[in-house]
Amino acid sequence: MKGPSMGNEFEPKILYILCSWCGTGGAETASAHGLHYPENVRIYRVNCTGSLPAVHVLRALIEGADGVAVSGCHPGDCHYESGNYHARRRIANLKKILGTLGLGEDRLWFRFVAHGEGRRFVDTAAEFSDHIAALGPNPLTTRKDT
Amino acid sequence: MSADAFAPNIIGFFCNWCSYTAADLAGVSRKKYPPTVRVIRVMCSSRVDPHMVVTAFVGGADAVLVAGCHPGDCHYVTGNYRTRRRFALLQSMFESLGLGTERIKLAWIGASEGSIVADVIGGLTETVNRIGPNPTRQAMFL
Amino acid sequence: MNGATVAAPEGVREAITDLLKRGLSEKLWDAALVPARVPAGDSFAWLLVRDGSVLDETLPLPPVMAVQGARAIYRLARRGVTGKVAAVLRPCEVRATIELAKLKQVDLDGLVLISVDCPGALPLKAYLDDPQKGDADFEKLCSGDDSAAREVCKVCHLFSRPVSDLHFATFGMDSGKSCVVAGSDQGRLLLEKLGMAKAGSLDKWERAVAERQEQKKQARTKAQATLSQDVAGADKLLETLSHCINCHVCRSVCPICYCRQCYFESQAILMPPENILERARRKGGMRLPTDTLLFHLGRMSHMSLSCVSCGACEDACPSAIPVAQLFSMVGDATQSQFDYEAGRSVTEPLPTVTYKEDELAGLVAPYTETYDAREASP
Amino acid sequence: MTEALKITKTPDEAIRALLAFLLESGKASAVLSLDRIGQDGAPIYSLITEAKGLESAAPLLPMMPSNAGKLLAEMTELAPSPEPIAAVLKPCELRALVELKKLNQANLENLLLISTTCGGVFPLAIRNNGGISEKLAPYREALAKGEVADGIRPTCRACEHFVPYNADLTVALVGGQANDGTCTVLINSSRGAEALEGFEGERTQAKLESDAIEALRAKRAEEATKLFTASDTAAPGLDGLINIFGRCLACRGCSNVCPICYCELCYFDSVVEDPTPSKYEAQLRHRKATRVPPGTIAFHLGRMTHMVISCVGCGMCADVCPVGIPVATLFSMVGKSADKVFAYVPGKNLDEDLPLKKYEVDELSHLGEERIES
Repeated sequence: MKGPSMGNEFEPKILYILCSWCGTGGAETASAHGLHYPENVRIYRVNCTGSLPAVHVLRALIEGADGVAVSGCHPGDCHYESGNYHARRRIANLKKILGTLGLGEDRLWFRFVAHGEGRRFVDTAAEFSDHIAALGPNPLTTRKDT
Repeated sequence: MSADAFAPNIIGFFCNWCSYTAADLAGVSRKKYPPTVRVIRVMCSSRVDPHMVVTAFVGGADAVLVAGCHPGDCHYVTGNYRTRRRFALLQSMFESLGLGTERIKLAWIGASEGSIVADVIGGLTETVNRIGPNPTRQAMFL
Repeated sequence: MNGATVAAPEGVREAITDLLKRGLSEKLWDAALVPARVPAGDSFAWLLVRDGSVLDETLPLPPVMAVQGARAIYRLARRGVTGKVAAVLRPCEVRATIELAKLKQVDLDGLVLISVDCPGALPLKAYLDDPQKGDADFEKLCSGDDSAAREVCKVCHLFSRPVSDLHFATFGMDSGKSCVVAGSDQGRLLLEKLGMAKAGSLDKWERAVAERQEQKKQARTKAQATLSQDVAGADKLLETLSHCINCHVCRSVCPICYCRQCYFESQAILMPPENILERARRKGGMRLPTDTLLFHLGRMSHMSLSCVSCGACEDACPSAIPVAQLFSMVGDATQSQFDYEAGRSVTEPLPTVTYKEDELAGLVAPYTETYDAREASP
Repeated sequence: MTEALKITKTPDEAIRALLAFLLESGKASAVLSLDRIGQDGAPIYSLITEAKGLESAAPLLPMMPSNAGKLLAEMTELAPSPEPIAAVLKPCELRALVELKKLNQANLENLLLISTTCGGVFPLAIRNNGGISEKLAPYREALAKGEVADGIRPTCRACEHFVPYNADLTVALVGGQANDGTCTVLINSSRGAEALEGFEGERTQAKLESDAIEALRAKRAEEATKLFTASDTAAPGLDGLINIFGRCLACRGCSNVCPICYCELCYFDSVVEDPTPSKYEAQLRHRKATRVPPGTIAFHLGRMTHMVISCVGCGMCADVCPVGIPVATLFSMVGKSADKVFAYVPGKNLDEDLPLKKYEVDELSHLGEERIES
């Protein structure tokens, strides 16, 4: 399989944060259908995107991730009713902080993926990986003075 | 007593086994001593962290008394030796800070020494009467 | 708009003190929380005053903001107060108090919030160095020359009329006069009880405030654009934070950072040596203490939605980092996306506790149905 | 006389070369050293894992952005370091580390401790207005002559423990050898000897004590007397304390940077000490007014009872204080006299228990026995 790194020395490190109901379900569906996602994408499962602490995203972006994507249930589908709405606000907040400080709000993505959407999950992983590859390395990950 | 007459307010930390028992005894044997002390019973004098003495002092107590068993008699064998070291630290601190050491006192009072309770409280009350109220009692910027 | 005109021949501070005294003697409140010069004369501290005679030694609207008023109220009224307490605050202190109330850290019952038009405050360190000069500088500040003011004060557009119970209007008023404006039912009731409910025109004040607000807003936009050029981007941001020594004083003086124990001082970020060595090895080295940038960004993610741009953090920073300007810029950005303004209203919910089902459409990365990595790559 | 290594490089270069040698030879997996970061060259401690990372390092810079003893303790608090780490610390930082070890807050295994005879450090404030570079030449000159350098922290001026205890290697900075382009490193332990094996330099015997050190010790003692008897902080009494701490913001900066204050949550910030309405009522019973937040003096004196016995006088607290309270002067003054009571020197002897952890049956017999005749 061609990865985003083909013909390009830079292979981004991607953290893909998935909620344990829909996002992870999407990944499971993908695997049941034999779909592949890029190997540079690492999955991090949380119970609900609403329970994802902002600090975890920040730490990933400082310590090594070139990009962080977050996927939870579609609006209205949250297992905990409103976790994804809160997550959306929290991610919006984080993106705003990163953007205001010029740390690249594009390095953080938020997209809903449902349990059955294996194709969408795989596409998102690949698309985000390509997107980050085009952005280039995250300068924070190599800085000693963070 | 007129409203502005000064009544010393002493906080006493008494260990359960010796000093508190002695205070009981003093009462039972009708020893007379001034009603200036508020007793806080602690299981051992070494339960008294130095900052408790500081808190009482800064909170406006005219004197703070720590009373425990005589050296060698501690119910927990070594507690009062530790109290002694802590108190030495407190004394040294109060001295260095110019707060004087008259308002803090350590006393060994055995379970049978009801009369010493009266002596110690009487003596401390006299000291406080002599040096006057603790200025922390009214200070606003603490 | 109307308000009660009070004579303030010696300045608004005296008018406030008089009001506090009247309130105490007429049992409208049982105590007052008001700044007073400390015995050494070099700074100010909050006093909870029970005895009216002490009020002569207090100074509402001091030249510096030593302890942020909301922080004082947090320590006073977290579990409520006995009776009623009237607190004299700067507008940013009122706004922070409102945020703390929404964060359930201050019980507003029993508090009477009194505010005053704020000309700004001086940098704390400059004042400590020379209180006399500081007092003179503050006089200048009051007469409109804000060159000596703190950077965040220079661009503060929320200097007047917070959601307090009573507000002393001074800007644009004839000298020797001030106006007390009620901002709540409690305030209106108090003015009635004080026999101060009679009407006086506030047109001049409103015009002056609107004009100043416009100026400050422009200055704010400009200052933030300049700041952004100086600090945005990994290089510049880390350069800005390079002198940070992780003392966390910025957080401990912040009125919004109410946590008894900060996440960034907890077990959660305490790592075993293997972890630290591994992280250092990955980058060839690591500054210590660890997680300096994470602390600042993380703190932003925790409190910037409630940041009132009071500048307490910058005043306290031992390394002269423009923390307040940084946080205020980020706070403006994060708050505006939710159309929120910290401290604007007690009833408006915090952005983090509410949501709309249909919002932030632009945030969610649009799904390109046809996207396929294998096809996209050459 | 002690085993020593004489290196024909300036101390700064020699130590950087040594650290590089340790990293390259694998004798150390990482090095803790002062670093200059950013364009501004901010002095900040770094854990460096690659020899090329040492280019910006300034291991001997007379600055203390954090107490390195605290840094090492935070790093090894959960477990000893699995790999060897070399650290360059000032003597008081090393003493802090030893105190923290005694308080079970640090693990010293696998640490190679390199220290220096210390001329003191400059206050953090100097980096905010200008720089350190122009101060370095006069500083080194004073050091060579055994004089008290200008502009260093007040507690450094009064520090008599500038010859390190418990160091594996000691770099001689005070005295004539400091400015002649050579560097003498004294070897105090077998770990130190192993570390130096294979490193360029001439093996000799050297004596650390010199006239310059004697002279400095005498001058520092003089300065200590001066500092601790200065009218504004010596025996201040209650009024004096209120004057000193009146401007305190209760920011806890002093305890946050204090190496000895290791508690994750300070007692004075704990729920026990929360001010409640009834506590305010108690305060106001005898007072016309009371301060908010309450407990300024109680916090400082309370903190003193908790840590002053281990105070190493590093001066971090005063440096970080946003309102310029001479916390360090006061605390090291009190600490010094408290330590005298127990004949204790914080951080000097690893095997000696903390004074409040032990006791003698026959001591302090004057306490508890005296009676006031009534």
